[in-house]
Amino acid sequence: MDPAVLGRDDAPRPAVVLPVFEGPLDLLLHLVREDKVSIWDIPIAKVCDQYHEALRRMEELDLEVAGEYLVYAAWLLLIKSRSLLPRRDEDDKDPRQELVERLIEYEKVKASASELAGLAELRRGVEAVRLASPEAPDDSELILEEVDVVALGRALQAVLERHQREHPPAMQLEPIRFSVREKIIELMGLIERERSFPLLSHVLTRPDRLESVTLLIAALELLRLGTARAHQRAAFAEIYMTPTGKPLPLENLGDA
Amino acid sequence: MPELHELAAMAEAILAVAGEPVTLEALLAGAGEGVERERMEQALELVKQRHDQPGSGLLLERVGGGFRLATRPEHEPAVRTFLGYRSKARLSQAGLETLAIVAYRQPITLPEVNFLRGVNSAAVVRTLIERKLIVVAGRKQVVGTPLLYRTSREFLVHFGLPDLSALPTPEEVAQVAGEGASAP
Amino acid sequence: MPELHELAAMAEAILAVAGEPVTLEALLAGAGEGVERERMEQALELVKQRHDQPGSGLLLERVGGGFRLATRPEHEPAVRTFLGYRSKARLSQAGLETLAIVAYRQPITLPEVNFLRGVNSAAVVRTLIERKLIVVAGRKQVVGTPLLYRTSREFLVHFGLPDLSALPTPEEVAQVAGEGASAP
Repeated sequence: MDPAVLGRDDAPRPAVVLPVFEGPLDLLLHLVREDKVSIWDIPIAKVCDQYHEALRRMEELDLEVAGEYLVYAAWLLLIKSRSLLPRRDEDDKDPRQELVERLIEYEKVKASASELAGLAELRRGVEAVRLASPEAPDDSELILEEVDVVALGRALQAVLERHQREHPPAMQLEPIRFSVREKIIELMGLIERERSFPLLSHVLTRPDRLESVTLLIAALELLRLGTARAHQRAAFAEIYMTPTGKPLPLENLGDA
Repeated sequence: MPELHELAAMAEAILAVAGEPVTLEALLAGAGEGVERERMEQALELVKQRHDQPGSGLLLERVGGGFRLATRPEHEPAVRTFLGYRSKARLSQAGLETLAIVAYRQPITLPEVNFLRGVNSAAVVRTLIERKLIVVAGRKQVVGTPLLYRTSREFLVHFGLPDLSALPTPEEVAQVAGEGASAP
Repeated sequence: MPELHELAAMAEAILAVAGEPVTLEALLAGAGEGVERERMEQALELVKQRHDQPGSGLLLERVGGGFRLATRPEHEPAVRTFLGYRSKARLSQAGLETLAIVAYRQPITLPEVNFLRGVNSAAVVRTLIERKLIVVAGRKQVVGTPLLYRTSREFLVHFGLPDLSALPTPEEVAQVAGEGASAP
């Protein structure tokens, strides 16, 4: 929305077209200066109207900014209500005092800001002479004095990000905790001791799934080698393993 | 012992390569032993005078705690056309106010800036950091240990100030502002 | 139509910010319309003559299809000495990275720094020790017992921190100087 154009509705509008304000303090200062309102006698209703107008003109209601205006409006109301009460004693500060101080301080800030703007204007076109020199290091060197914690923190972030790019996380391989060879020997031992070994109950009660899988492979391996037999009465029933009497060919087991 | 104009030439060569303010100490270091401060200052005065003659496109300025060789402002259109940059973005009102607060009250925290301006200035402070006009000067030892900000050397260069003491005093500023206000 | 000495000044300003050879065409473009080649060449001759006077540390040379402003060779030793002096108050990008790693991961060994940076940082670590920003903090009890490094007192003073716990977290850094800072 063009800030110079006010709404088309017929509601009465303040006579002044408000310039863009930096916030409630700025607006208040503007009213005091432009409308020649006494800094000690700020018309609360008028200011609140102006605050409302400033908020209305925001293209989108920014809650934070609205909050800032509200805080000042509330403060003005507080000052007004206090000034209506009789002061208890001489030591009581004038409730307007702090606001006046804030306005005076802010006015100084604005004056310094326009002073700086003037200085910058004089500097347009003043560019550093920088002739090439074979000895001169590249521009990436920083003036130590000007390096702050922000630069430090950013440098760390950059290093860590680069490191991560160059060292993508490796595929997670579980360490081999159980070998088939080991399980074959272990299982054959159990079969020979028990003579009729309940394979399923054993496999299904292992705490580690990888161990269960290894055990099953070991059992199949024992059947293939002919060192054990498997019996099952019905589907899903217990599988019993019994020794055939053929010795385990230890040297052919491999290391898997 | 070099002649004064030789010393001036040497100082000019150093300044031309430096590309930024050079302290008197650094110039003396470059010149080698046996050159006194006063003599170096005389040599710099000579450099300055030479560039203040018509025909020079440069000037010697005292800025950012040192001496700097820079282009004369009147050549801004030509330099800009040549470098092809868009005219450097001027600082916004919010930027100038925040910078003024930091400049005069440094080191200062964000909550203090917010208090003085009556609005949250976090985004403005971020921009000023991006533009290298302010830097973090540590932490304030109060609840929440907020970061403290100060103006940088780039700030001095940007505004053409030799050092912070060259900032116009608040009284001087008030006077200028007062004059402005009384104008019709 | 600018005076010849004005044109010379303008050409000098352009050459001074270019830092590298500039073609006659680029100079003419910078000067704007209505300046003829011959006139620009005359102006450049003026620049050359001015710098051939005693007291100038620069010279105008014709190189590779263009013109270049450069320092006079006789000042090379002074320029080199100056640059060496200045580099003592500087920190390279590698130095900043290494300092950041030591600051946030201390105590840390050189191999660990190398691993994070991806390059050997022995020389950088040495420089940081010379600048008194980091110090040796004993040896790590692993194979080879490498030296451990940590930041110094001077480090804390430089960054205005009461202790290491005051270093900003990555989140805080992003907040203070995040991307997406508002337009100035």
